[in-house]
Amino acid sequence: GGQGGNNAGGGKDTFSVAMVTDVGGIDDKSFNQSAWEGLQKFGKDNGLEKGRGGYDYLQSSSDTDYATNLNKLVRSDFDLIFGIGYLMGDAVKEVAKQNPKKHFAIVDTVVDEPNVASITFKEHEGSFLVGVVAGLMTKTNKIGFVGGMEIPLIEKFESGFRAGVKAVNPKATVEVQYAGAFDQADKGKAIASSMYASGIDIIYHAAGATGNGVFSEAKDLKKKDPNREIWVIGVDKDQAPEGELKVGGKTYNVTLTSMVKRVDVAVYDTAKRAKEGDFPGGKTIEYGLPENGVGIAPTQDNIPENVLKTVDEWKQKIIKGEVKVPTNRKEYEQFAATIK
Amino acid sequence: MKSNRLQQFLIPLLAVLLGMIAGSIVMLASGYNPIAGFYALVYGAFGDTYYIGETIRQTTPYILTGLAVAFAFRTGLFNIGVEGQLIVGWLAAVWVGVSFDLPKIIHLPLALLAAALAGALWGLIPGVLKAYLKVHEVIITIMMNYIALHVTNAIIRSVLSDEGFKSKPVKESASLHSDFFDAITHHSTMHYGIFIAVAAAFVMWFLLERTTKGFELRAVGFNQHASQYAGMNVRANIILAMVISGAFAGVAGAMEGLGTFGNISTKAGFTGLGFDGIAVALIGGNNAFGILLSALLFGALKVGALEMPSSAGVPTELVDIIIALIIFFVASSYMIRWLLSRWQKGAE
Amino acid sequence: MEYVIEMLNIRKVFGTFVANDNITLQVKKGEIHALLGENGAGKSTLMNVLFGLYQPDGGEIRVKGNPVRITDPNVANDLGIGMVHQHFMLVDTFTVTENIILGSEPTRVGTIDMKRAEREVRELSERYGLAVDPTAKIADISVGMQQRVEILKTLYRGADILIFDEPTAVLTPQEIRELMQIMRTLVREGKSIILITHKLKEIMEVCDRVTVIRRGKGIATLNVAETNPNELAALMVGREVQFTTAKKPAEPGKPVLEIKDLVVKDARGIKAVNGLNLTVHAGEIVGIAGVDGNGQTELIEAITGLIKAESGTIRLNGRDITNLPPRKIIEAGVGHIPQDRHKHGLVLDFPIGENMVLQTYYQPPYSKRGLLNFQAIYEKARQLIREFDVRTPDEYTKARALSGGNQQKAIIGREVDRDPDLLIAAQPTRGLDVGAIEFIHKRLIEQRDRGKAVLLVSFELDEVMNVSDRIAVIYEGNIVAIVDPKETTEQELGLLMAGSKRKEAGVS
Amino acid sequence: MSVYDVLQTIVPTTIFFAAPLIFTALGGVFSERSGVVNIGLEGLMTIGAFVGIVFNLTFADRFGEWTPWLALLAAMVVGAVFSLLHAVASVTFRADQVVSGVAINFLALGLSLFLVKKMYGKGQTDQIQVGFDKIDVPVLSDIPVIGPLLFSNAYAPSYIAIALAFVSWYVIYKTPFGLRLRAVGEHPMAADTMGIHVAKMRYIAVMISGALGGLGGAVYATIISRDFSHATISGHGFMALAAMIFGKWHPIGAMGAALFFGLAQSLSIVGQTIPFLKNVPTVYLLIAPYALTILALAGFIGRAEAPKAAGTPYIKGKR
Ligand SMILES: Nc1ncnc2c1ncn2[C@@H]1O[C@H](COP(=O)(O)OP(=O)(O)OP(=O)(O)O)[C@@H](O)[C@H]1O
Ligand SMILES: Nc1ncnc2c1ncn2[C@@H]1O[C@H](COP(=O)(O)OP(=O)(O)OP(=O)(O)O)[C@@H](O)[C@H]1O
Ligand SMILES: [Mg+2]
Ligand SMILES: [Mg+2]
Repeated sequence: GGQGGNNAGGGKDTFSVAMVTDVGGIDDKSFNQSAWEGLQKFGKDNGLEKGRGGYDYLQSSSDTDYATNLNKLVRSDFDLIFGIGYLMGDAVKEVAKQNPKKHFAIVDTVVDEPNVASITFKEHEGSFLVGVVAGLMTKTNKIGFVGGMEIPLIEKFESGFRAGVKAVNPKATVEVQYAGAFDQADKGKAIASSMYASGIDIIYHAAGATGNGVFSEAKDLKKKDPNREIWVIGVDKDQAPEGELKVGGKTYNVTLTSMVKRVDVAVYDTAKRAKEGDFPGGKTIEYGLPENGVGIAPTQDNIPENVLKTVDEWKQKIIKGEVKVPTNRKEYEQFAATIK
Repeated sequence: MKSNRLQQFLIPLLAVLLGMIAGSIVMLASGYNPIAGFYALVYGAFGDTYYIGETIRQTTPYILTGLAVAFAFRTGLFNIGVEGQLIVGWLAAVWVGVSFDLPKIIHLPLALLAAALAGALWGLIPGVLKAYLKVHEVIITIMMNYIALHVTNAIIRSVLSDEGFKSKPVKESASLHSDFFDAITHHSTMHYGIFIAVAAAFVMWFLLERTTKGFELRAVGFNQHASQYAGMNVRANIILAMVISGAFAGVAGAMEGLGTFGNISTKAGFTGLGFDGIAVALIGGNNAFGILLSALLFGALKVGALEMPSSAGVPTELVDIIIALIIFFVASSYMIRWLLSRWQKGAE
Repeated sequence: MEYVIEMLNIRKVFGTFVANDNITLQVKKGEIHALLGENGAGKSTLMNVLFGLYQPDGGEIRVKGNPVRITDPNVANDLGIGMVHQHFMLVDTFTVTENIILGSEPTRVGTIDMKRAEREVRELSERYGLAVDPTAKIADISVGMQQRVEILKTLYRGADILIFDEPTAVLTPQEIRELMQIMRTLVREGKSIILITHKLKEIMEVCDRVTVIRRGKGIATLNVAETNPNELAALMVGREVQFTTAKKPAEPGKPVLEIKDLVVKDARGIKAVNGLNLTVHAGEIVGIAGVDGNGQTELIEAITGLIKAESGTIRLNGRDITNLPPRKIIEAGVGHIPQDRHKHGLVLDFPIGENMVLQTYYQPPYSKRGLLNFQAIYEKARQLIREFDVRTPDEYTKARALSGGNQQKAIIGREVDRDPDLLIAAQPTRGLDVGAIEFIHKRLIEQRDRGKAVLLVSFELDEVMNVSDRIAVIYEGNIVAIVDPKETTEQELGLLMAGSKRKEAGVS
Repeated sequence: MSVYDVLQTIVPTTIFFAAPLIFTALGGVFSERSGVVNIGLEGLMTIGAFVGIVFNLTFADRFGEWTPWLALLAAMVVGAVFSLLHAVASVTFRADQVVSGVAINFLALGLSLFLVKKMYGKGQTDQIQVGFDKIDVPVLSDIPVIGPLLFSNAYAPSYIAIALAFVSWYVIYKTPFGLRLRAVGEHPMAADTMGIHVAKMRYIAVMISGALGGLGGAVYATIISRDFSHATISGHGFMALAAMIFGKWHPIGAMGAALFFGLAQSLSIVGQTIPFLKNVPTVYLLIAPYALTILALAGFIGRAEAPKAAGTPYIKGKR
């Protein structure tokens, strides 16, 4: 019914929480979806209902909608409001300043306001681990990396990944290409096609929907020649379902593994802390390997035991601080210099 | 004559109405409550001062992109490149906005001028190619859109940014931000740009309808041959038309850069403002006053749509459907005219 | 005698305007029947009804005695009616053959059998003496040739009743003679023809009977043998019409236009004007006579600055204006009534008032400090509309809505009003009725008498001979002779235009 | 990387990039040749992509290996039906054809996303499981040098696209239908006086463009993105429009232009791997395809004449 209006939020005894997605929406198979999963879990665990006074989300259809959507949630009186994605940083900052009594959280970037909790991930650490996998498993010593847009965030993936490869297999080369967009599957496919043709056998993508093209190319090649060793490393979520294919009744999967980024965990944690009165306002919480915020996906069928063991060793080294994973190209160069 | 005037207003109005009715049918057919849907839509656009502020903020760039498309149309050109011109205008405005320390009275106009010039430059290229080599402006402007997107991203990344993906905020002296609007609209992002947009509509009307140059531009737009016979410089006018159109688009970008966002971030894709501008211009009958109204309609639909999923459960895409239907009905004004004449005859 | 076509009490209404008011037209088998009337009298409308493009609002049509309903051109085709339209219905980018077979293409396994089609077209053209090249593109052939294609289109469909809507308006004298010949052949072959024309001479020459209409009403049907041009003109216009405009002898003054060794290339890079020399003095009308395509267009466009001259000089009042931009030339005092009024003369989507200042809009009083002064513009428009008798509902009406004659009057008004020292008039009376022609000729002579130079380019020998003080014959881009209209004959001019005889003397 | 290696990446990439554009641009050729400007190609591709994916997801179990082919067929049918809207508006209701085309684009995206949400409860579909296989054309792929370049590791629809360009050329230039189509687009009144039904021809042409646009979209989605979301078709229809104009409204020209776009795109990708280009900032490679197109047009293609009557509704009896 048309019950819209400001005062409908009514009596509030329960804790309510909501998020604003960026244009990807809650089923982008990426961080928006992951965040929503975390929020849903939080809702269920705390007996909340979807909607006003419980847990909810708003989807943005362009970047001009961020502030409007955040404000809508403020006006619906949610106790904690998440902005999902680095693009929303400015909007969260603005709205947080205007509503100093409200609590906000931002994912993937830092907003320096007392009522905002910033959640970032050490994607480089997770990428390092899948880099180790790739370095150990390549047959051709040629590995590919496909980035969406050339921005610092994606550079973290790239640098961590390359460092991981370098650490275990200094002879292997990593070919890096950027598609210039997160939504151009055709470009992703073309890049993958050219990479696989040049002898690359493993591609790690951090390219959103552009990555669909990478999977598509890998599966087509695999289907044509099931014996060929061809792999994709997924990103953000466990992308094993994307890699599945059947050839002559036999099931294959081109997804070697995925670098997962547990936005769900982070969202859940933050909501929980806020509910318990421990809202980390003004702080930046970095989710890395120790926090289980990033890591290698649970689907590991294609990875042999010994490789997994090596991965685990590196993981421990990183957690212990024995290895510092580079976050950008400059740091990578320094890191690479220490290997040889 | 009089009935023509009346029809000019009546037809878009009826088209909007028919679009809404058709939208209701779609909602009914897919199991939504159209009354709730439209209530949410209207509430989300005008329900209180905050929403009104947001609607006006969204209307602002639509006015300018609509003017850009319309100006080109009126001078016989089809500018699909408004999107790209807007992006470079945005970039230029922000660039000036962050790089100088000047008194507001100089800084803000300078930033706006930079945006207009950047958009104009982006229009100049297809204009020159059309004028001298007769290359179709549609292809060139499509290509220029992509170039604008990638080049702007690269510049943001390498020149303008501190964080790699976005610029610093523009200086206060170049900002369109309005404390006054902020206060009366409960922190909406509405900014002073709306005055600039409305002024631009006036400028376009005045330029085309009242000035000597406008006479020339329109004449060349309608009939290049006759214009040439009458001693007009056809090439110069084609180029000028694209340049002015691009300048409007560039200023639209400044609205985003100096007003709504106050900075510029790398873009994963087009803003859509430029493409929507085509529809705004056409619904507005390519006329300055009509564009003010159609931009408001667009702004309201877009902002109001955000309320539909949460309070009526209707997907925002429904608004795209309604917009499309309205455009169809406006386009098919012959049908409406025919219906009107039928109806009038029946009444007689 | 049996009628092949009977249009009885045909009525056609557009909105509230009655274009055809109970007109009756009866055409006998094997005759050439003329349909005569002023511009806008309703001739084309009547024929479009017969051809099925319009549905009549009243009346009856009988073909060979049978009542018929002609709902669209297909029906007309099936009844053996073919029409050659006033504005050619040809696809420019197609070949002659493609245009002719369009809609009834011979095929072989789904493919157009172009060989067979070309053969058929060639046979047809030979049979009726309509020489065309079946493989030529329409855009590349002359207007006269295009008209033959139009005729072939109807014959290809087996038409035996042919409608010609103003076929001679766009033809050169030579082509007109050929067309007359073709029509005679067609009638001999048993076809019947309805001919619309404003040229009374043509009616007298080839037609058997003539029906005159005026303002949508049928006035009379006469046997041509029993009438004369004066009577026809009076019937049609409703008053006496002078065919030769009275004028006093010219008093030429100083040279206004001086062209020396002018060379101009056409679009294809061929020298269309090739070392041409010509002088036009103040107070005289020089007529350029010539067959279409001998460099007339290029000559005019070079004088007006629309295309570049390769070499040579053009002087206006002693000042070199060669290759100046068009605006400078206009400002120097050149007026131009272009040949194609729709394409070059008017911005059809502008109000007629704004068309009146198409060259002068930027000058005071129409423009002040960059702003238009609409009051002054429409003031001027009202004045010109009054002076030049432009029939239009008002000065805000779009030029597109005016009839051809009135559009032409508007252009002439505009050009004459600027008072140019040199007025170039290209085909100024094409397609106009005798009344309008009389009006325009008077205006040209008036200009001359006011001491202006007039350069008239026309394919109508009558017009050139009546109006000009001197006639320059153009052939292959050169002035091959200058003759005095009082001392020459159409035959002599025709020969000169064909390039057969060169008069060395008198080329000034 | 040897030249041959470079070619081996460039050529197949070029062809697969081009295929959806070729289909769609051919559709544009039909429509505009009949005098109906079709800026709605983007929307027609969107509808095609949507139908292609949804059909595939729904019927993959029933039709097995045939699914993608049937999905293409379904996309063509729905595309043709959808384009009827454009035909009705711009032919019967004399709408401004550009306006109507813009409406098509809005409607296609809105409607298909709306339906996706209705049907799947989320903003994008799942991935399809049955796509087109990469094939080696028998015999031809064994030809030395060009065999591996042109006839290996390719998709059947790509060849169909190229073949269809020639078929379209034949239809438009060699058959009575084509002659009439072009006549209607150049001079509808002339065609009318020759007894050709202008409106009927235009309806047919627009529907062909709908079918081919739908096909282009479906091919894109099936081969490349394998799912449908708001981002699936993003600007490809406009590129097809550009290809049509670039190709001067000629089927072979449009195909050539589409291949040129594909080539430019794949050059920009391969460029990133060629050693001496490696240090060139990525942005130059990203804009290269578009800049190359502009240069090509300005340099040696130059003016293109649209069909004369394109964009104007035909009103009987009006001059
Ligand atoms: N489609 C139309 N709609 C409205 N009025 C029309 C239409 N066609 C013709 N008329 C009117 O009918 C009148 C007769 O037009 P028509 O074309 O038959 O004249 P005409 O005798 O052929 O003139 P001309 O000698 O110049 O060719 C015109 O003056 C015009 O007012
Ligand atoms: N579709 C139309 N709607 C309204 N009026 C029309 C239309 N078509 C023609 N007319 C009318 O027809 C008249 C023009 O007819 P007319 O036959 O006199 O012109 P014309 O002399 O044949 O022109 P042309 O120079 O093209 O030969 C104008 O008065 C115009 O108002
Ligand atoms: Mg007529
Ligand atoms: Mg006429």
